[in-house]
Amino acid sequence: MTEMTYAQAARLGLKEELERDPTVWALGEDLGFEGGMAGQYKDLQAEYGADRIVDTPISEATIMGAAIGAALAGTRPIAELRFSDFAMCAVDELVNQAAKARYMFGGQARVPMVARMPIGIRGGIAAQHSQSPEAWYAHVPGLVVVTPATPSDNRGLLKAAIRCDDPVVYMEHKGLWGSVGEVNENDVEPLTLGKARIVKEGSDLTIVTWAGMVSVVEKAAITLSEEGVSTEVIDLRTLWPWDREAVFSSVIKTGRMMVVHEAVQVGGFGGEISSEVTEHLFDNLKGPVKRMGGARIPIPFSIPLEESYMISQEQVIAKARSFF
Amino acid sequence: MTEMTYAQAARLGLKEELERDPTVWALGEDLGFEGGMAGQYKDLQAEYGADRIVDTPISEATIMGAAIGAALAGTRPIAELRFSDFAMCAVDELVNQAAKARYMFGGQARVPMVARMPIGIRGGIAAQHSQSPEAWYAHVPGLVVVTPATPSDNRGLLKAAIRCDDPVVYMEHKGLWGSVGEVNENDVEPLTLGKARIVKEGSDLTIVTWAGMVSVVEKAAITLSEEGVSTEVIDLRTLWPWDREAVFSSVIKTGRMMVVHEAVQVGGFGGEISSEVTEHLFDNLKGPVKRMGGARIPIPFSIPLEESYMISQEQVIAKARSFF
Amino acid sequence: MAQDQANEPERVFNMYKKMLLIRAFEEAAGENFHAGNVRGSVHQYIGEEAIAVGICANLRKEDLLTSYHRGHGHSIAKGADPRAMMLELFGRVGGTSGGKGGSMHIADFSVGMLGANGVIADGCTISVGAAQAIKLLKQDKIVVNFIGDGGINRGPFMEALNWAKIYNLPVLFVCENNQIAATTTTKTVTAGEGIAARAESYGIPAITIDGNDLLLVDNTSARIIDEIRSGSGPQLIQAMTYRLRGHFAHDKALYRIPGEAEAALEFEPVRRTESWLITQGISEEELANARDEAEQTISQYVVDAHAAPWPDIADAFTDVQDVGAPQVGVNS
Amino acid sequence: MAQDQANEPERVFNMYKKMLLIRAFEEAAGENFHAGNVRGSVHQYIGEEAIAVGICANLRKEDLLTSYHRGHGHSIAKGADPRAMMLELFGRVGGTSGGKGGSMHIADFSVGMLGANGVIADGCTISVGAAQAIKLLKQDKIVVNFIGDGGINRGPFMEALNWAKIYNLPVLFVCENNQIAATTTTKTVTAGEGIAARAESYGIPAITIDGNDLLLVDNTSARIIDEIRSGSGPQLIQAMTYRLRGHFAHDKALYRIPGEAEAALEFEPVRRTESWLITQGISEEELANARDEAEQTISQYVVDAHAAPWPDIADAFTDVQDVGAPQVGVNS
Ligand SMILES: Cc1ncc(C[n+]2csc(CCOP(=O)(O)OP(=O)(O)O)c2C)c(N)n1
Ligand SMILES: Cc1ncc(C[n+]2csc(CCOP(=O)(O)OP(=O)(O)O)c2C)c(N)n1
Ligand SMILES: [Mg+2]
Ligand SMILES: [Mg+2]
Repeated sequence: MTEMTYAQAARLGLKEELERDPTVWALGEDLGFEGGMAGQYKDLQAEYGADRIVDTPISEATIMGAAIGAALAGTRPIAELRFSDFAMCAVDELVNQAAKARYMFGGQARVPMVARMPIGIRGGIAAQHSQSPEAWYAHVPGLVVVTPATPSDNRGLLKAAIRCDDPVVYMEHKGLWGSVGEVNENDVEPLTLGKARIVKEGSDLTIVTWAGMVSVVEKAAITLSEEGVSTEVIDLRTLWPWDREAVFSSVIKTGRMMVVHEAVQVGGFGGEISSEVTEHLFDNLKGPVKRMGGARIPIPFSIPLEESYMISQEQVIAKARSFF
Repeated sequence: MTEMTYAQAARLGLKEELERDPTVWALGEDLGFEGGMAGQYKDLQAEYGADRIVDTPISEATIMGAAIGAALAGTRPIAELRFSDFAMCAVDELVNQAAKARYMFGGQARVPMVARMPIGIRGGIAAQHSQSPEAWYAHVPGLVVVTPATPSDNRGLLKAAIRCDDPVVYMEHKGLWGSVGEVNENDVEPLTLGKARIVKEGSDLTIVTWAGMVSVVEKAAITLSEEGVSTEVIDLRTLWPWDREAVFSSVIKTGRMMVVHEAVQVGGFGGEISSEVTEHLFDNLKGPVKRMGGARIPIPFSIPLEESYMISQEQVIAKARSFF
Repeated sequence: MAQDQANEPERVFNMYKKMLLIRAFEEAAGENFHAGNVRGSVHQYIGEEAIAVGICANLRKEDLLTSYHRGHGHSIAKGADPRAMMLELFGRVGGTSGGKGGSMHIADFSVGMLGANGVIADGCTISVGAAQAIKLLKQDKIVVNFIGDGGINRGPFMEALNWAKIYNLPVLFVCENNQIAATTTTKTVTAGEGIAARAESYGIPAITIDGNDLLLVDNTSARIIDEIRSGSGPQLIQAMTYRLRGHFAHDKALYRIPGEAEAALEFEPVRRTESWLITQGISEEELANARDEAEQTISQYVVDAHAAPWPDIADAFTDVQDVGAPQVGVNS
Repeated sequence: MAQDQANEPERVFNMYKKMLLIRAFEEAAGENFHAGNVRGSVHQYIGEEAIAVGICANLRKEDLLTSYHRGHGHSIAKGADPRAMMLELFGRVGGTSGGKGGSMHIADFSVGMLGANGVIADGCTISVGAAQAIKLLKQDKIVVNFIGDGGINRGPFMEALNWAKIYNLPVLFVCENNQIAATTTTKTVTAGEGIAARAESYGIPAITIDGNDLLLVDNTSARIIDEIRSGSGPQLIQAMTYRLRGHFAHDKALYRIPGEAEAALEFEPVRRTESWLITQGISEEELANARDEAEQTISQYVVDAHAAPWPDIADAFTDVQDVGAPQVGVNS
């Protein structure tokens, strides 16, 4: 086991795939010298050449569109969009082309690409650099949506995303770049997309979460468990497909569920999970499924305001207590 | 009362606003000669001039961006995108600029514009011309989302959208263009955004719906009521804000709720309403809130496949019966 | 008509037959749209056939092509099977996309035809990416991207021009300038001298030619495609033409200046090619036979399309995705 | 330095003072970013001041301006209050956006400054729309849009050029070409001759000037802005310059060729303007006084910013929207 950051682990996973498969390549702004926003591409251009780690002009629509064309033509591109906010400049390409090509063409084509677009808040970068639009893409047929929460997952899920024959929206959380965790370098297998991770077991309450909220919820769950509310924490890892089985078995056990995400609550993906659990496990529920998400406001710049947007451990604990 | 189509009623509402306020104008492709996809702009260019009904190049990003700039500079533009599918070429402008300008600038600015982008299926126009992405925009702070279902509403809500000081995503349903209804030409007042319409009263079951599904659900409800399930139908009219009060009072009365929409069910806005009702009215519920939405597939072209995507009256009835 | 050593009568006669096939296909598509057999939207290529045929005559099977909403002609010219295309328009099993795509999403990957497109200019960015893949895979292929004169005003096309040039990609952009976009005269919404000047401002060689002159299209593209194969980087051809019909099959084109479409008939490519063929000793009868053959071929495909089965409802749920694929009935 | 009848020493001295204020503001912004007082992202305009100042000297208060991520200089030059701007960078009450926007969203609508922008090139389409509103309202105003040399490769900018020309809008596009975009030398990702050639392909007159020559910027924009006010339609100025610092305050710019930034100091606009002022009889002492004054003014604003209160949590919930506005605490 090696300690490394979330960014380093992503770099490792990418490097392994670049090594394994000569058709894997990446394109985006400032991948070469800068090595990506968090060093997740560091030195890879020097090693694999400017044709495989491609510095592009500021042309998001074409970064995405070119990735689609390159995927249709037999390669496995990773389109790096830097921020999911900028990826909004390429929603048409992603949703109207990448997601639908296989279907519209009756199965003649595959679009094995990764659209990499970090989400989330990180220290005052404000309304246009902090969004978490994962719910949008989970709503789009044809797309897979991945939201890694740990260094190890960021290696294993990225590898899985690169090997996937479907277009994968890969959403790292910007606040996690520097977080540290154990990575088993010897285990080179990708993770399986669609399998959740049970972060902590418990029997009284299930909390489903992903991305940046996992560590917050985990800490809250430890406190809750110490105080007598045995709390199970599930990190979904992928929103589409989401691991129905893991969530359902947990709720059957606990009878209580809460979904927590950083994204705006209104219209967030928590609503999907809440609704499915309610509709299918109503008789198992000892109380209503509850949701915690962001307020329906743009992300404010000023630090106290930004902090007030974020869901804290205390708020999770308080909401969890309201079940009892 | 005058009988007119949904398209004609929209044209009437727009004409009334053009007449009332010289700062109201519209921009988009083929508004002049064609008069819009369904004649909703017919002859207005001849009457109000090419500076107020502006034919644009095929430049969706700029149609949206220019509308934002024009709104910031003191006018009330209507950005016509023809299809919500094409509006995806301008998501960045809508979400990163229009929705956030007022907030990012601390209230210095308003963006009184309408982003008009019809949704829905209409006879074989396939995957890139049939989407219903209303859930996306309801998830975006700063935006208002309107989905008119009748000719009368399409006049009154469009007028309200034009007069609104917030950016409004206005989503007519393409399948409704030719539908006919009564419009009271003497009542020139706009409707109030955020107020639902009780389409039919009932006491056993509440069905919440909007846009193209309203008439389907209404017919199903009539049958259901005749067969002893007194069904209340609520047309939300606006998804943000949605009329919590109308929905909650109905569910308190009936104890059962179903949400029906044409959009893909996974991640659709039905999840929001279902979750809110569950969380806040759990003790009033006689059974789980249920959802009906589209399958998570791109819209197929072939007519039998397309039809199979759409929710039928019979399916609504069958699902409603499963409550009892 | 332009003339050149490459203008072998036999070659031209073969191209002429392709044009006839396209014309017959488009007439049938329109008729069947009006009859309610073909649903959705049908954009006919009638009057513009020389461009697709002249250019594709210089492509190899493995070369790639992307198109836009008016894509039937490009598909047939590139070698897609018009029978499967007709079945697709009818939404039937055996269609190019098994009935799931329809007219705006005609594609035949087996001949490098990567798809028509319902979103204007999206084929442009896809093309440059495909060309990047070709370079990465060290393949000996080129990509041709067709776009309309209305489409040139979308930003992604401009981005794609820049992109193609900086990476020196083997892409030929072909702007089919029929002078109109739906109901809008493109001159009124296009600043400056148009697409050739724009391309040149990116350092992309651009030429404007009469796109209704089959031999000229053939000869020009032969030269340019050769250059691109030899590493010239991207180039652009603006082919002037005229849309003889409405924007789509249900458009009567009442916005035309009266007499304009009639006058344009004189310059339309099928007749012009016929005149040239006659100067080369091809008889009227041979031409009439070719026309009959094309029409009969297509008529038979229409018969086949009527007879072909509708897809199964279950087919709606396939070809979506591997991971997280939808299940039949799960949402209803 | 270029010289012209308009080059009144007093006018230039005033512009010089504006440049000093910007420079001092940017130095303070950087220092306070490093000290952790300013969060998020800070893009300094150091070395490029002559462009904003020279152009805005020819604007009226009611003229409109849109900017991009490097927007402090444009704001100060257009007349925004640097004290309110500093408070904004600190995220405090009294900031231009009450602390809700920060550096990338500096705006002062009271002086026509419609906002910096965190998304590259989005200011371009906003500008042409603002100009359309001006025409519709029959106002006597123009719009200036600033954009970087990296930004010119985004499609919406190209769309906006076309748009501005076809509607003959009163817009001045100013491309501040500092030859770099973050860590990327823009020449390597920009095809052709660059933005001036592109603008001309849309029929938009374009001129490339030394953007570090304050008098040249002033004189050139005086003439061009005058033409735009008289109905010339859109024009473009490409102002060559050099970014003396990293891309943002935490970028050490290690990708520079060694010595490049040092060599560039010789051409930086503040010193060059000083040299010119000295030839006009302004004393070294007067210059030193002006520098001190600018620094002291900004230092005081930093003190003020430290002292200013933080916004109330409730402020996070205001200014979102009228219809469907969020309620404090509703989601937590
Ligand atoms: C992004 C986008 N905007 C608008 C449309 C609607 N539309 C379809 S065809 C068309 C006109 C296209 O004109 P042109 O590019 O000249 O091609 P032509 O139809 O003349 O062959 C328009 C506006 C679309 N399909 N996609
Ligand atoms: C649409 C978009 N893509 C990428 C970015 C990230 N980004 C911020 S500044 C920058 C470089 C901009 O270069 P240039 O336009 O030359 O302006 P400069 O920073 O040199 O002033 C990039 C890529 C962004 N903000 N928006
Ligand atoms: Mg055209
Ligand atoms: Mg730059």
